[in-house]
This record gives sequence, C-alpha cells and structure tokens, in this order.
Amino acid sequence: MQMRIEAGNTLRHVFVQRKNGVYEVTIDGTTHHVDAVRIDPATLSLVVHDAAGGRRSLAAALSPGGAPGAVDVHVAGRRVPVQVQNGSGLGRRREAGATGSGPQRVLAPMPGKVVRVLVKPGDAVTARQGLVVVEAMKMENELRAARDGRVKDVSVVEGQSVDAGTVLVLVE
Amino acid sequence: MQMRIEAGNTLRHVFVQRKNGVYEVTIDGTTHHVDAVRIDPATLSLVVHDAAGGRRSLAAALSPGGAPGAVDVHVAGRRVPVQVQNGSGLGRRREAGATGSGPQRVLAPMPGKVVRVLVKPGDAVTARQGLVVVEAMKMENELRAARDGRVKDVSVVEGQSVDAGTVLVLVE
Amino acid sequence: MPITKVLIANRGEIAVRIIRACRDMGIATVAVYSDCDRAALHVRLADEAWPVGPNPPRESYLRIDTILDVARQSGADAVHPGYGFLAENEDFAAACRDAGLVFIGPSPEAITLMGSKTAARQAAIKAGVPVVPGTEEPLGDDVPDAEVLRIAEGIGYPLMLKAVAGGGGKGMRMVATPDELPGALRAARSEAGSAFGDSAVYLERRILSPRHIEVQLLGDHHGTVLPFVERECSIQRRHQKVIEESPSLAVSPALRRAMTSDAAAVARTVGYTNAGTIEFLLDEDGSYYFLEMNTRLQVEHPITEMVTGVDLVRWQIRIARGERLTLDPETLLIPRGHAVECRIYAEDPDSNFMPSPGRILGLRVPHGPGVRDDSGTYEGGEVPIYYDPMISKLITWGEDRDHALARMRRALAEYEVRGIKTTIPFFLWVLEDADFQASRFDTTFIDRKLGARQGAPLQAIDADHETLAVLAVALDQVTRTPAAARPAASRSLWTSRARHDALR
Amino acid sequence: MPITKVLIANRGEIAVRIIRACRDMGIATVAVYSDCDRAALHVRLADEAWPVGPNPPRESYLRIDTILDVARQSGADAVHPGYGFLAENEDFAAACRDAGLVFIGPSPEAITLMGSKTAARQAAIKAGVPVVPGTEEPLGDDVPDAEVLRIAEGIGYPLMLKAVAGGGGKGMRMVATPDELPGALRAARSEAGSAFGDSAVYLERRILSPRHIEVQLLGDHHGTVLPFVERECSIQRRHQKVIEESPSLAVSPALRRAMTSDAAAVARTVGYTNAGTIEFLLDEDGSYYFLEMNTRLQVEHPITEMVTGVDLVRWQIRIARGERLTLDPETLLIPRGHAVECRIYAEDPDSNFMPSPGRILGLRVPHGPGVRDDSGTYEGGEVPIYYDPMISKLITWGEDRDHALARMRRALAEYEVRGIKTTIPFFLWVLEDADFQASRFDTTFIDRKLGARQGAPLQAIDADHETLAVLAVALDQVTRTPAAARPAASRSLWTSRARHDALR
Repeated sequence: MQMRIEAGNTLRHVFVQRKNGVYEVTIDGTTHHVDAVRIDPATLSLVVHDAAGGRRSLAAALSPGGAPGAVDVHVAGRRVPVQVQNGSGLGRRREAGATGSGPQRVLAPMPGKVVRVLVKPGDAVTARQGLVVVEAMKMENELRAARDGRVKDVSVVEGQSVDAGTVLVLVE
Repeated sequence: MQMRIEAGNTLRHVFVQRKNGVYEVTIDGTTHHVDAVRIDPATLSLVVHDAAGGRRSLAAALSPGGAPGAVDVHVAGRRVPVQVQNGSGLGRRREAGATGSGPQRVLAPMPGKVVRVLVKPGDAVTARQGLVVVEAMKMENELRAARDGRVKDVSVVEGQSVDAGTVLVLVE
Repeated sequence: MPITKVLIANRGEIAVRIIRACRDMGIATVAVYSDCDRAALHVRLADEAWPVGPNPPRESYLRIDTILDVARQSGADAVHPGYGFLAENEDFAAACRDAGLVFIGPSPEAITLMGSKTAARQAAIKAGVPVVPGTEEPLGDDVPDAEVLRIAEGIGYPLMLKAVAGGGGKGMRMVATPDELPGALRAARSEAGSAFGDSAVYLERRILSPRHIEVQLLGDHHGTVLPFVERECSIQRRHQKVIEESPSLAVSPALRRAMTSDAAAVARTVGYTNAGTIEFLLDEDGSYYFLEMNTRLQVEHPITEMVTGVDLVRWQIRIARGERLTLDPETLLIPRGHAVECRIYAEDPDSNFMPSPGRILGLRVPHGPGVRDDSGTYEGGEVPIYYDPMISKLITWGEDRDHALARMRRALAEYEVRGIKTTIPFFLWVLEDADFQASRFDTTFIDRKLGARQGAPLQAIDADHETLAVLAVALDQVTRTPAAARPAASRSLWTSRARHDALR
Repeated sequence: MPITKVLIANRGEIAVRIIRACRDMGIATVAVYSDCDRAALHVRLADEAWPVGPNPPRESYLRIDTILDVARQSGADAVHPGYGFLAENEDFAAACRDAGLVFIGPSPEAITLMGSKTAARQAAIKAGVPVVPGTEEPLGDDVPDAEVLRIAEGIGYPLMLKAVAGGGGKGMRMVATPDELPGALRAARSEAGSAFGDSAVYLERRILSPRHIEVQLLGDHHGTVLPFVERECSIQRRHQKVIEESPSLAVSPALRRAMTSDAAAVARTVGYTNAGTIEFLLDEDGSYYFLEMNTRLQVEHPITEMVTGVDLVRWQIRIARGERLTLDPETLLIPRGHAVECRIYAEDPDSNFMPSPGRILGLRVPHGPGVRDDSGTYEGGEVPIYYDPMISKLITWGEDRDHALARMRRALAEYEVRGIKTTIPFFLWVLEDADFQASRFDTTFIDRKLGARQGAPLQAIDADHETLAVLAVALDQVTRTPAAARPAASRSLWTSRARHDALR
C-alpha cells in the first residue's frame, strides 16, 4: 500500500507491507518495523522496533482535522496535524491559506460580542498584532493578524454581536 | 411507531408518538411521557414524567443480548433482559430452551479442564444440582442442572481438556 | 431543618460534585438545565432533571423565578448554588429563604456585606486584620492635589489609584513616582466619573510581587468558625487561577497560624456561616493583606479536601441543616501531604487561549493512586459556547509537593481529549518550568513566562513526533478492516460486536 | 543500585499500577504480553512492550527464561513481579539476582522459607507469636491412633487434620468429636499419601468464627521493618477475598499494637525485606494466631495506601534500590479515615459466579471525591479466558467506615460495564446487608449469606425496572437517527462527526 502523507510541511512518500508478522513502513526510503493493533475505532497501539532492538510502545489516537484528508494525530504527548494526500492533489491543509500570501479575512471563531476594535482601515499591522477583541464563553479573546500587512476593512463596531464566521477585519 | 417488546416473560404492546416536545409511550394502554436524548450510540438519557408531576432522570444503556432481537438494558442499577419481537415471531430468548422442556445439554461455557464429574448416567438430579466442575480462568466452575431430570449421558472424564461448547452432560 | 432533596442551581463539574456529595448522604438531587445542557453529565447523574430555559445564562441558570418554581414543583427542600451564576447573589439567597428553602451557603446579609469591597475592607480592619495600606476615606473632586500628594507620601510609592465605586480595572492607575500623581489623578477621576457616575478615588500601596494565598473557612450556626490550611493560588493567567496547590511553600507554620486565625477573625466579625474563603496578598517580606472574601464554595476546594480529608460539600450540607462543626481544629491546619489542581479548559493555549467549544470525540481520563478527576463532561459530550469553558479539574495528591507534581505530570500525560483543544499542553509546559518546580513565583508569573515565549508553541513538535504521526496514519489506513488488526483471540467476538452494531 | 528501567513481569491492573508508580518516579517501564494481551492496557501505558509467548500462563507469563531474555534485550535493570504468576517463585527471584537484575521483592531465601507452611509456622513460634494450637511434629503412619487421640485431647475439639505437605484442601478433615478421629485420620493419611506421596498429617485447633486480619509490612536493607495498620479481609467467597477494608472494626488500638508488633517480629526473625503481609486469624475472644506470610505485594494494598498516604509500590522500588525507610512508624499505625475495596470480577454472580470473559462493549467508570479505580482494562478491551477474571479494584475512602461505604455504594451505582457480566450487583447486595454494615461477620459470612439465598437473584427486577427497560428499548428504536434525539445546539457538530466516521 502506497500513500502520500504530509506532516510538518513536508510531503512524505509512504509504502506499507506486512512481513514476518509486523508492518514494514517505508517513509521516504527509511524503513520502520511496527506492530500495530486497533484499540478502538480512533486509536491504535503501536510497538515500534527501534534500531537498537528496542520495542517502543505508543498509543496513537486520530481525530479529523479541519479539512478533507486532514487528521490530528495524538501521539507521544503531542497533537500532530497530518494531511493525507489523495491522487488528485486536493485537500491541502486549511492553515496554508492563513499563513500564505493573499488577503487575510479575520473571522469570528464563535458567536460573541465585539468588545474592542483595535485597528482602523489603513493601519499597518505586524504579525500577531491584536485586531479585535471578542467576548465569548465569559472570556475576552483577542483575534490577531497572521502576518504583517495593512488593514483594508473593519466590518464590525464595538458592542456588536457577531455569529461564528462573521468577517471582522480584512488585512492585505 | 408500534412495537412488541417482551420483558419479564410478558409481551407488551408499545406505541410511541412525539407530542408537545416529548415522547408519549403507551405500554399496554398506560401512557408514559418521556423526554429522551441520545448520549452515545448505546446510551439514552431519559427524563420520565411521573404521575405526581415529577421529572425522573435516568440513563439507559443497551447492549446486545444472546439472541437476535434480545437486548440487555442497563437501567436504574439493573440489567433487564428484553426481547424485541419482529413480525414473524422469531427471536425468542435463548434461555427459554434451558428452562423449558426437552433434554438439557450442559455445555462447557469456555475452554478449560474437567476437574470433577459429579454424576453418572442414570442418576436422578434436581434443579441446581452440580453435574461437572470445569476449571478455567484459575477458578473452578460448577455446572448445574437447570431443572429436575435424569442423567442420560456423561461425555467427559476427569482431567479432560474441553473447548467452549463441548457437550459435557445430557440430562432428560 | 431536615434536608431530603437538594436542587442544584448550577451545571458542569460543580453540579456533578454536589450530586455526588448528596448521594453519599442519601439525599435526592434535582438538576436544572438549559436547552443545550439536556444531555449534560449533571442531568444524567441527578435523580430528577428540569429544564429552566434557553442557553444564555440570563435566560436559564440566572432566572431566580424559574429555579424557585422548579424547587417548588419538584418538592426540593434545599438549594445548592455551586459557584458562579447565582452563588453570590444575595437576592437569590433571600428568595430561597422567603420560599422556605434552605440555601446551602451563607446568609443573604453576609453575601451583601462581603460583596462590597469597602465594607469587606472595613470588616477586616474591625477584626484587626491588615489590609493593603491606603486611604480609608474617599478622595472626592474637592480634595486638592497637594493634599493627595501628602497622603501618598504617607503610603509610599509605587501605589495604586482606584475608583471607590470601581471594578473591572476601570478608574485604576499605577503611580510610580510623585510627579506622575497629578496626571494620573485627573485621568482616574475622569474615567471613574464617566464609568460609575462617581469620580471619588482612593489610594492603595502597590504590592510588587504578591502571592495570592487564600484560607478556606467553615462556619456553623452555633458560633464556630474553623479555618483550613491555606491554598496557594498565585498561578494565574490574566487574573484567572489556573493551578492551585495546598499547602503553600511560602507559608511557614507560624505564618499559617497567623493567616488562618486572621481569616477566621474576619468571618467571626460578620457572623459568617457555611463555606467561605478569605483571599490575602502575601508580600515578599512575609507581610500579608486581606484582599476580599468569596462567600461560596471555591472552584479549587478539592485540594483542601485532599490534604485534610474533609468533604467540604458534605459539611456545607451538614451546616445548612443545623449540625455543629465537630471537626478537630488542629488537624485542619496540619496538611497531610500535598495536593495540586489543574483547571482543564476547552481552550487552545497555542492560539492565545482561544475557547475551543465543540464535541468531545474521544476522552481517556487518568486513574490510579493519588489522582482525582472532577469532570463535568464525558466522551461524546458537548462543550457549549455559552458557559465557562472549564471541562474538568484534575487533582493529584502526593506525599510531598514533588510527588504531587510528578503524579500530575503522569496524569496529564494519560489524559487524552480529542475533538476540542484543551489547556493540557499548557500545564505540561508549566510543570517543566524550573521556577515553578522551585515554587519561585508570584501572581505575575504566568503572564511573564507566556509573554517571554512570544507565541512559540508550548509543546514543540519534532521530527520524531512527525514520523510517529505518519506511521500512525499509514497504519490506520492499512488496519481499517477491524479483523485485520485484532489479535487472534479476539476475533470470535466480532460477531457479537457486529450484531451490536446492527442493532443501532 | 540505581533503577532506571523496570520490567513488569505481570499483566492486568497490577501491571498498570506498577507502571504508574514507575512513571511518578521517572523510571522507564517494559511491559510483557502474551498473544491475547497485545492490545491490553498495560502494554499501551508502558514505554516498551515485548511479546513473551502464547496465552497459557505456563507458556508466557510463567516463562522465566523468556522474561529474563526480554529484560536483557530491553536493558531493564530491575524486575517487578506484581502478585500471582512468578511473584512468590524463589527460582525467579534467584534467576533475576543471578542475571544482575534487581528483583523488586524479598530475597529468594525469604520466599523459600516463608513459602513452606511449617517453616513459616516455626518462624512465628521463634518470634514468640501465637500460632493456631496444634502439633509441631508430623504424625507419620507409625503413630498409633491412641497417641493421636491423646494429643488431640490436649488441643481440644473441634480440630483440623491437615497434611504436612498439604495444599488445596487435600488431606484435610474437620474432626468434631473424639470418636470421629480414627476414621478421619485414616482418610486424611490415605488422601495425603496419594496426593503428595507423604501421608504425614498434623493436628490444629479449628477456629470456629475467625476473622481474617492481615498486617502489611515494609522492610529495608538496613534492618528496619515497619508494620502498617491492619486490613480486614474476612469477606471471602470460597476462601477468595472479595471485599477488604482498613482499619478493622474488630481491632482495638491495643490489639492493633500487639498484632502489628507481632507481625514485625516475625518478619525481623527471618530478615525480611521489601513488602510482605502477615495473615492472622482473629478469634471471637480476641486471641489471634499467625496463619501465613505472603512474600509479595497484595491485591488489596490500595486500602492501606488510602488510610496511611504511603505509596507502597513506590516504596518497594525505593527499598529495592537500597534506600532507608524514612516513614514515621507512628503515623503508619494511626489510620486516617477508612478505606474499602471491592474486587470487580468478570463473573456472573447470579449464575454461581461463572466467569464471564469477552469484550467490554461499554464502560463508565465512577469518579469524584474519595474514589479510586485501579483497572486493567478499558472500553473495547477484552477480558481473556486465560487469566484471573478480575477487571478492576474499586476503592473508596471516607472520613469513617459509614462514609467510605456510602461512597462505595455511590461509586458502584455509577459503574457501568456492558458486554460482560460483573460482580457489581453482588457488592451492592453485600453493602445492603445489616450485618455487614454493622461489621458483624467472620470468614464464613459470604458463603452462609449466599447459601441462604438458594440462588435467588441478587438484584431483583421489579415491574418498574421492566417498564423502564421497555421505554428505553422503544425510544432507542425511535431515536436511531442521531440528529432526531440530539439537542438543537449539538446538531451542527454532527457534520464533523460524520466526517470522522467517514475517515474510519
């Protein structure tokens, strides 16, 4: 079985075969010997044979990521976002849009109330600079710029209630 | 929706309709008002409106019983075996065979070793009398007669290893 | 006052906590729920459950009329408010009393009194307990700058200008030197005037590196008030406690005697009953100051339970039904071992702690020696957007602080929540910090440490993690046919599983 | 002897328990598993996992050679045997030592000595500790009946005839009166001869209504042996403990002093190190007798941990690496509150406790104050047919016994296991018993109470339960479309759930 899997912005070519009771997983030419069994529909128990002859035991739990083919893998205390590529090359990770080029639309992540607008059209902003503060779940949440740019439009005013997905600010 | 559901050896005619936001469940002419939501694929949260105007909260978890249509309902601290009847009248509970009439085949419930045979062909036995002791899971398990009868055949000897389902004794 | 059925005017983990205490005492429980909480854990665990309205708290959990109506219909004879919502609402406490219901908490009068910052401050002064040095009388518009400068000289710099009617940081200014004072005074008065319609301010010394130390109290209706060993609550993010522990390594036995007896003195001065907490600021030099009183059960009450063995909710109920406090005062002040609590929130610590509501697709809860998980949710449960996003409180106990922290690391590593993001990676990061491990911190610790990271991810993903993730995804695809991946001995059981699935 | 990596030569809940203690100490863990245990919880939680063979214990968990081979290959420097399997096998302890591995347990010599019933009895006598009155020397075939009758007169009736080489009840006879003796003697000698090749027997007084009381000990390599407050283990079904508690209501502080100091004396006599337990029979008149010593960690160790705050597994490891016992002896003998343990088995209590192996389709574990669940399994996990069917130990702690029992009832009621049958209904039944509640019992209690029921179901199903079950099944059918039954606020999330399912 052959797959293309992206993790950490690197696309890996993966080939799996079963041999002598374990799986041989070759990732970009490096072969790993792994025993895998399913714990529940979302969880695998892996025993990874290491080079020194060790048998490392890990549980890996998978949950759907934010886009088709995206998977969050909970393993070794981390949540690692992974993208499974299908043949036509569709299904790039959603985050790509946010950190790449092109205008950035800052959306309300949940229903709430705009308590502060920190920028106005024409302002130059730097990456991670606060743009709008939305109150939801009893907390104030500052929405920030993903990268440097200039505010093109502010679509909300202080005190306004917004639904999830409402465009708050446009940065370009 | 109309159903026939057996519990406690009594067949009940059940009719369900949704009315004013709750379910009206009529069991053999008595109507119960119940609010039901699903907690997970096997569990429902029920709020049962009682006659005095109370709102009793219960969780009911369902798991498959031993035969088609048989369901074990975990509710109010009990496991209640229930049988859902389908149109053709199939799917009687399996236990029916064990406590009803006809010869009783005493089977090994799991792989193990016969450590004692307590009866021989021709013996008269009474209900709950021990017939064979099988050791499995580090425990000795006494298999008993379901009802009064006479031993027709003993198919095993002491020390013999048996698989699950092996006929040990025939009582008629 | 016998209590046979308690209505719990709350939701989430604290409602579950109270239901369990009632069940231990053979007392029936009545849950209330808003629309989105119909499938919540507290509803399922209670004996009865009643709807109280739409999702916004103001239309459900804060509706005094509806909740009293449910109490009447359900035949409850007592009400437990939990924390938050109506817990410190004197009108609710009074309405319960007027309706003939036992309110499991302090009197409405005590709630009113200690709810006012200046009245609480005066109660502390009356009890002979130190408050942060400052002006006792309001400084109105008519007090000239020179007079304010003279008073400030007596208090010392840096100091805080605060609005008498204040709250939420409005009308508040830090003043580092005398020449900053006139400008700050003008600004604070103007802000206070427009925000509260009252421009009066007062001065308070600024404590530079305070620890937040608090003392749990129980008071019965027979005049007994008992303090408990302190809780260390300095680990706060934006003034919200996130990790608490008991005891505090900054509190010596002598200091403990002084602080706990002062705390009890404040409570006695106001005739306080039931559970309450006195909050102090502890300065680096060992001096401490009354800050405020919380007239309810605290979120972090379990750490006190772990080191004293006292079930505080059970005692709240016993006190409410008129029982005497029969606990041994001495044992309450001698902690047995050490306890730590992490408040697990549905927030993404790597996105500025943005709330992360939604369905919990997978949940594995830690177990084993020294671990307690007070959760309000379950696998498949929903974290709604309308309420505080805390999903659980993870508490560990150990023979000493290091042991408790080691168990916390173990428990956090076992904890798995899928479908939403949580603050678990944040806690694992804090637990690795050498200053935290050495108990070298004050209330500014977390904000300083987080600020220094400049948004770097709390739990870095390295090449090994990526390889493991790729292996997992590849093998998940390969083993999608369940039978392929199951050990041989299990296969026979897939028949019954399949039957089970067919039934769904 | 530094310990950096521990191989756990066991499975199930005790392997999980040991992994957690190692993790708390920063020690790496190596799990071993038989074929059917590949997906077991202990494998998943350990840092490393190695197969050791087919399912029958003799071919895997009892294979000393294979296990030592894994220890070598994995670089483990210590071995913890848990309980059962190789825990009391002196050859294994010696083989570990010979292989340069730290065996986390007593010396092979101590295991050998205390493993012999008569040698252990002699050690107790040497330590000045009472044993059940009886003959010290074997009575061979050559001792005439008249002589045995004379000896029996000195011991008193009723008495027990036991095989010197005995075990498993073989060659054992109860003798109520002198005229029964000659016949019983012939039968016992014959049975012992054919079972063990040694027909020698000895006489022991029969204690009519004994309680089973045991004392936990820790001994370090520097000569210190410390006893702990006793455990009450009289609630047994067919000589298997099913409920344990600490302390025992039958043991006064004075009796506790005597029993614990006697227990420590026996251990000191044999130079015992690491964890061990001395079992006593306690007679109705307050006299007690040494029964035997268990040279390992006991199943029921958590109740001692709950009332003393000591992590016994952690201390086993600390002792094994040469540390001194620095615990305060006095606090170990003063229980804080009360703890109870129920051993939850995959058995059907309404079918004569028939094992009920299989897949756990659904599992809800209790939580909250005072509850600890030491489990070896998980939802979706398999209870194999090859091993002890205990799936979990549920432990509760309370301020006193009634409180601990109330919490146990609450926790058992919250516990839900679907797919297999468990002994939970049995425990709920025992907890309702007035004699149990009053601590009026001896080791025959459960068998007598169960016998009196003549097979009547432990938890009766009444018309209300049937109605509720019918309602549940009917509404399950009606709400099979998930969206139909979900509260409105949840519906939007079914999209992501569906995506999740599509991925599987």
